[in-house]
Amino acid sequence: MSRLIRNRAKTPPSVMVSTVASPVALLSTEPTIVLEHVSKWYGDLVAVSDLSFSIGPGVTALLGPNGSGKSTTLKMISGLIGQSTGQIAIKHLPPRGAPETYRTFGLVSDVDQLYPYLTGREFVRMNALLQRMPEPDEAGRRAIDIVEMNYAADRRLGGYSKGMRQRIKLAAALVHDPDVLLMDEPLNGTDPAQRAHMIQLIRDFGKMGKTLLISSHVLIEVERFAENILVIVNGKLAAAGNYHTIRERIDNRPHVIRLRASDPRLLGSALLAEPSIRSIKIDEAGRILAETSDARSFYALVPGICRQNDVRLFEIEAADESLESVFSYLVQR
Amino acid sequence: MTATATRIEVPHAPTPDLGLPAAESVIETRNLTKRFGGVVALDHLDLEVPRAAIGLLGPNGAGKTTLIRLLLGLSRPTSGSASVLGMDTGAEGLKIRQRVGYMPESDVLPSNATAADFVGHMAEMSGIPKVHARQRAADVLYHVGLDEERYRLIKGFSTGMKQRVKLAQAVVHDPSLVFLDEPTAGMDPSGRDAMLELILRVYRLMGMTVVLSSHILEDIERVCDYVIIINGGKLVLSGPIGKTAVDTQEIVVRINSDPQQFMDRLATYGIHEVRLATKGLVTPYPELIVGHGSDAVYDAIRDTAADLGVPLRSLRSRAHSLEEMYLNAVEAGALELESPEEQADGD
Amino acid sequence: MAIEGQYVPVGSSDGAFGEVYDRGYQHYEGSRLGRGHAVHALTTYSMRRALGSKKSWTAKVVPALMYVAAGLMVVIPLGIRAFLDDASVVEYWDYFFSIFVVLGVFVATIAPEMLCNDRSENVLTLYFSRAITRMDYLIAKLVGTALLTLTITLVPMVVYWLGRQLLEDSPLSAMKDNAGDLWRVVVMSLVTAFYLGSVALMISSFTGRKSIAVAVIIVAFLVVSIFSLTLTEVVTDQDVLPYLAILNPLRLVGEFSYGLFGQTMEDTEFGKPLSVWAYAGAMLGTVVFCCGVMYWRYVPAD
Amino acid sequence: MAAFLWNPFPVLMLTVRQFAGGKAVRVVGAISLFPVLFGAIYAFDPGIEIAEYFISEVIYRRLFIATLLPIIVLILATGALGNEIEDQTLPYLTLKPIRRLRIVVEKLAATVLVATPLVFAGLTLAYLLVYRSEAGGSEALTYLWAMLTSAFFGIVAYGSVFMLISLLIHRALLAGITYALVWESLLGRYLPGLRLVSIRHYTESIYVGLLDTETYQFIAARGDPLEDANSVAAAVITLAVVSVIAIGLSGRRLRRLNLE
Repeated sequence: MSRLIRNRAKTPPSVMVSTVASPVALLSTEPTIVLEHVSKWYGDLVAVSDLSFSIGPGVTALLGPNGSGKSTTLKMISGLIGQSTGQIAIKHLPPRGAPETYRTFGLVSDVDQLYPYLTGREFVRMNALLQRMPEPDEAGRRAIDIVEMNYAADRRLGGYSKGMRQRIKLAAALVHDPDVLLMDEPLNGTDPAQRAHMIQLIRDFGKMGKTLLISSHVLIEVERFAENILVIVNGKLAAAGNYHTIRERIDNRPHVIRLRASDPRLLGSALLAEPSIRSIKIDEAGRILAETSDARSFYALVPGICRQNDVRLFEIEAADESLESVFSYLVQR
Repeated sequence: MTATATRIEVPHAPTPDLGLPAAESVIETRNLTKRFGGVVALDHLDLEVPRAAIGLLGPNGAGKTTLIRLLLGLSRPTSGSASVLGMDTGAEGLKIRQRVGYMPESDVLPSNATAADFVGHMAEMSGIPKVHARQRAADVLYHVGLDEERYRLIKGFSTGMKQRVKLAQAVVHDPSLVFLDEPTAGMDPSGRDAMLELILRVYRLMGMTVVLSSHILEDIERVCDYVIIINGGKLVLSGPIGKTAVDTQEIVVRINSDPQQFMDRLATYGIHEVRLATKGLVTPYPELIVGHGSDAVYDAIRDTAADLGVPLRSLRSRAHSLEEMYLNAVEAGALELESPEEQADGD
Repeated sequence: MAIEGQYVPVGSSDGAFGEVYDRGYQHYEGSRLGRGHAVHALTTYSMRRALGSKKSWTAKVVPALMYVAAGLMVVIPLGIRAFLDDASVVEYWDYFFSIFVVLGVFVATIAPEMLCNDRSENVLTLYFSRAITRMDYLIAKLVGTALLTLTITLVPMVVYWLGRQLLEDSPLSAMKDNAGDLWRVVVMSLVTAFYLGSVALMISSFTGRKSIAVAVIIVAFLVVSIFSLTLTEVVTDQDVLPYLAILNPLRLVGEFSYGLFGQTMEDTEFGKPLSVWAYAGAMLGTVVFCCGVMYWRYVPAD
Repeated sequence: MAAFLWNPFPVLMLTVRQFAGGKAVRVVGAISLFPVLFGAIYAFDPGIEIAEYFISEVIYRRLFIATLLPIIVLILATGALGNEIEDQTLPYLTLKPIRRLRIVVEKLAATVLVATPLVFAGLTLAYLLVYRSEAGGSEALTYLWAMLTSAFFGIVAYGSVFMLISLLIHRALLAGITYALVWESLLGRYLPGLRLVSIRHYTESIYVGLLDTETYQFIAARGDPLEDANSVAAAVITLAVVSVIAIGLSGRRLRRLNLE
C-alpha cells in the first residue's frame, strides 16, 4: 500500500466535524480504488483540488452539487481524462497509459449516444471482443440476461428508449465480469420499474464483493442502494464514509426530531424538563419539533415520558437524518 | 418503502378565471388513438384532467410525449379527439399554443445566444409585442432564479440553469396551462428543490394548471395533487394523490435493538400482525411493519419501547406510497414496447 | 394593495403613506398580436442572428468581411472615376459577375446560420410549440435570407448608381436619364438574392451541422460550375451549348445581368446567349424548386 | 454480413457498419459515379475526342484525382474517427485493453475497404463506356491498371492524413475540403514548390509512371504533362512513409486525447 500521507483536512466552518481520525479517508480494509493528492485544472479553473481517498468493495455513492468536480473525478478515475497532479490506481494499475487496467473495471457513462446501426446483442458482443474474452457470445448472452434485455437484444439501438439504453450500457460494462463498476448517473431517465430493477442489481453486485462507485443526484434513491458516500464540494472532499456516522460527526447542527402526539402541549412541556433538549417548537398543525444535542438518549426517553403523562405517540422521526439533510449541511458554504 | 416526502407549503393565490366554467376540465380526450406505422402509441385514451397540479406518469415509451404533442396540436390523432382549454387540438392548434406553455425534456436551447435575448424572442413568437417581450423575459428569468447570468451566453450554463431557462420560456407568455416534461432531470438536490418550488409557484401563485411528467416519484408526491398513469398508450389509473383512508395505513417502526425481542414483547400486548421489512432503505436499524393503525396499537408500541428502554428511532404511519401504486398499476415486468416516440421525433 | 398608476405622494405626505408593492409574478395584461407578428419577429431575429448579433465575435467575422469586400468593389471605381474623369468604369452588368465569389461566400455563411442550429440544437421543438405553423417558420427564414442577401447586392449597387449620378455635371438630370438603370439594378439584385439564397437554404435544410452545410454549398457551386465548363468541351452542337450556361450559377447571373441591360457577352464557351427571360425563368424555377424541397423537408408534421 | 470478420477485427467491422448505416456511403457512392457520367456522355458522342485522351486527361487526371478522390476519402476518413469523437462513443473503443494504434489501423482499413470498391467500380465503368466503341486491346488495359493502382495508393495516403486531421482539429471536414480544393488543385498549379508536399502529385506520378512512356508521350503532348514526375518507386515509397507517419501520430494523439 503506498505510504499514507497526512491529509491536511481543513474543516469548513459550517460543518464542525470532530477531528478527522485517519489521514486518508479509508473506507475499508483492502482498498480497490486509491486517489492520492489528485488535482485537475483547466487554465485558471480548478475543477478538483488535492483529492485523496480510497474505496473498497461494496457500493459507494459519489455525491456533490453540479459543478463540484464530481463527474470530473469519475472521468479521471475511468481514464477518460488525465489528472493534472497526483496518482490514481484501480487495483494498483493506473487508468491512463496502461490498457490492461481496462480489464479490471467497467464504465457506464452518462453519455446517451450509442451506435444506432448496431443491435443490442452486437453492441454487447463487440465489447466482449474488445475485452478479448475467450467466449464473446456466451459472455454477451450472460450480460444481457443479467440486465433482462433479451426481449430487445435483437432490435437496433437507434430505437431504444432512454431506460433501455441505460441497461444495455450496463450489460456492455459487465460483459467481462469486472471487479469494479464505475457508473455516472445510471438511474437518469429510467422509469420507476426499471429503476427498482437497477437498484436491485446494484445492491446484488455490492453483496457479491464488487466495488461500485456510483454518482447520482436523486438522494432518495441513493439511500436505497448505498450507505457509504463520498461528498465532493467545490473540488474538495467534504465527507466520506457512512452517512449516518457522518451525521453524528456534524455536531454543530443539533439533531431535529419531529413528533406527533395526542396532546402536543403536554408532551412538549414534559420534554423541556430534559437537560439535553435545546428547544421545542410546535407548528400550527400541532407537530412538535424538538432540538437535542444527544439524539441517542432522546429516542430512549420519549416512550417513557409519553407513558408517564398518558400521551399517545403517533409519530416520531428524525427530521434531519436523511441523506438529503446530511448533504445539505455538507454543501453549505 | 420510500419515506413520504414532505410537502412544500406555498401560500395560495386566487387562481384567475380561464374563461372556463370552474367545473370544466382543462384537458379532455375522447378515445384518442395514435399509430406510428404498426406501433400503437396511444390506444383509445379517455381523459378528463381537472384544473390542478397533475402528475403524468408511465414507463418509457408509454405514450406520454406523444400525448403532449397531440395536446399541443403538433400532430394529428389517428382517430378520436382531444380538447385543451375548451379548444379542439385538431382545428385550433394555433390558438391553443398561444395560451399553453411547453417545457420539453431534451436540450432545446441555442448555445450561442444569451438567455434574455432568447426568452424575449420566444415571448415575441407567442404574440407578445417587442417592447413588452424584453421586459417580461427579464422579469420571468428573475423569478425562475437567474440574476445577472440571464445576460450571458447559454453555452456556459449548468444543467440547473438551462432547466430554469426552459421553464422561463414556457411561462413568459403567461399561458393558462403548462406542460413540463422531466423538469428536474439531471439537477442536483438543491437545484431540484428550487425547481419544484418554482413549479408550485407557477401553479399556486401564477394560477397556471401544471401537467408535470417525471420519473422521479418523490417530485410528483411533493408537488402534484392529481395523478394520471399511462402504460402502453392506455389509461391505467387516474385520481387524486394520497387521499387514502387512515386506517388502511400500516405503521412502520424502526428500533435500535433486537427486533425479535421487540416483537415478542408486542405480542404480550395482543399485537401479532407484525413483520420484518426486507427491501426498504439500507439502514442500520431493523424496520418492523405493524398491521393497522388503531389507537391501541400505537399505545402498545409506546409501552413496549418504554418497557425495554429501547431507543424508538422512527414511528410513522404509511399510506401506499406512490411508487407502490405505480408498480402495481404498471406491473413492473411490463414488456417494453418498441418506443415509437423516439423514432417519431428523431429525424 | 399597490396603488395602480397614481402619483405616489412619498415626500409630501405627513408620514401617513407607506406601501409595499408586490414584485412577484404579474399576469400579462398587454395586447397579444397574432401570427403575423410572430413571423415578423422570427424574420428579424434570424437576420440579426445570422450576422452574429449577441454571439461570440467569431460568428461576426465572415459576414463583416464580405460587406467590406462588397463595399470596396463599389467605392474604389467611384473613387477612381472621381479623380480621373475618363477612367473606364465598372459597368452595372459586370458588377455581379465580378463579386460573385463574395456573394457566394456570404450566402454560404448566413444560410446555414438560419437553419442548421435550430435543427442541431433541437430549437425547432420550441419554435413548433409556439403559435406559428411550420410553413410560417419556412417563410420567415426564406424572406430573412433574401433580405440579408439584398443588403449585400442591392445596397452597394444603389450606392454605386447614386455615386455615378452625383459624379455627373448635373446630377439631377443624370438621375432622370439613368432611372432606367436603377430599376434594372433593383430587379437584378432581387432575383439574384432569391436565387442564391434559396439554393443555399435548401442545402442547409438537410443537415444540422453548419460546417457540412457551408462545405457542401461551396462544393456544390464549384462542382456544378466545373461540370458545366467541362461539358462545354464535350458538347459540340451549338444550340445545346447555351443551355449549359444555366447549369453554371456564375454564368447564369452574368448572362442575366447582361441580358437585362441589353448587352451581350462576348462569344464565350457557351456560344450565343439566350434571351434574358430564359435566364430569369431558370433562376426563378430554381427558387421554386428549392422552396418545394424545403417544404417537403420541414412541413409534413407527424 | 461478413460476420466472420467481427472476431479478428471488431473495430474494422464496426466502422464498416457505421459507413453502411449512415449517409456517408450514399454520398460517396454518388460522387464516385461522376466518372461514369462522363463516360456515358463520351459513349453518346465518341467523335469529339480520342479515347485515351478523354479517359486519361479529362476523366482521370482533371476530374477524378484533382477533386473527386480527395473528397471521397475525406468524407469517409474524417467520419471514421471524427463521428465517434463528436457522438462521444469513442470511450467504447479506447477504454478497452487494446492498443490505440490498432484502433487507428482498423479504422483506416475500414475506410480503404469501403472507398476502394466504390472508386474502382466508378473508374472501371467509366473505362468500359469510353472503350466500348473502340477495340481497346491490351495496350488500352494499361490505362485501367494504372488508374486503379494509383487510385488505391491515393486512398491509403489521403485516408491516413485526413484521419490524423480529424483527431487534431474539430472541423476536420471543412479543413479537409480547403486542403483538397485550395491547396492541392489551385495553389498546386501556380506554386510548383508545393508539389513536394501534395499527395495528389505523387498519386499522379504513380499513374504516369505505370503508363509505358510512348503511349503517354502521345497523350501528354495534347494536354498538360505532369512536370518533374517522380518515378513510380519513389512516389510509392513517399506515400507509404507519409501514411505510416500519419498513422503513428494518430495513435499517439489517441493515447493523449482527453475525452471530456
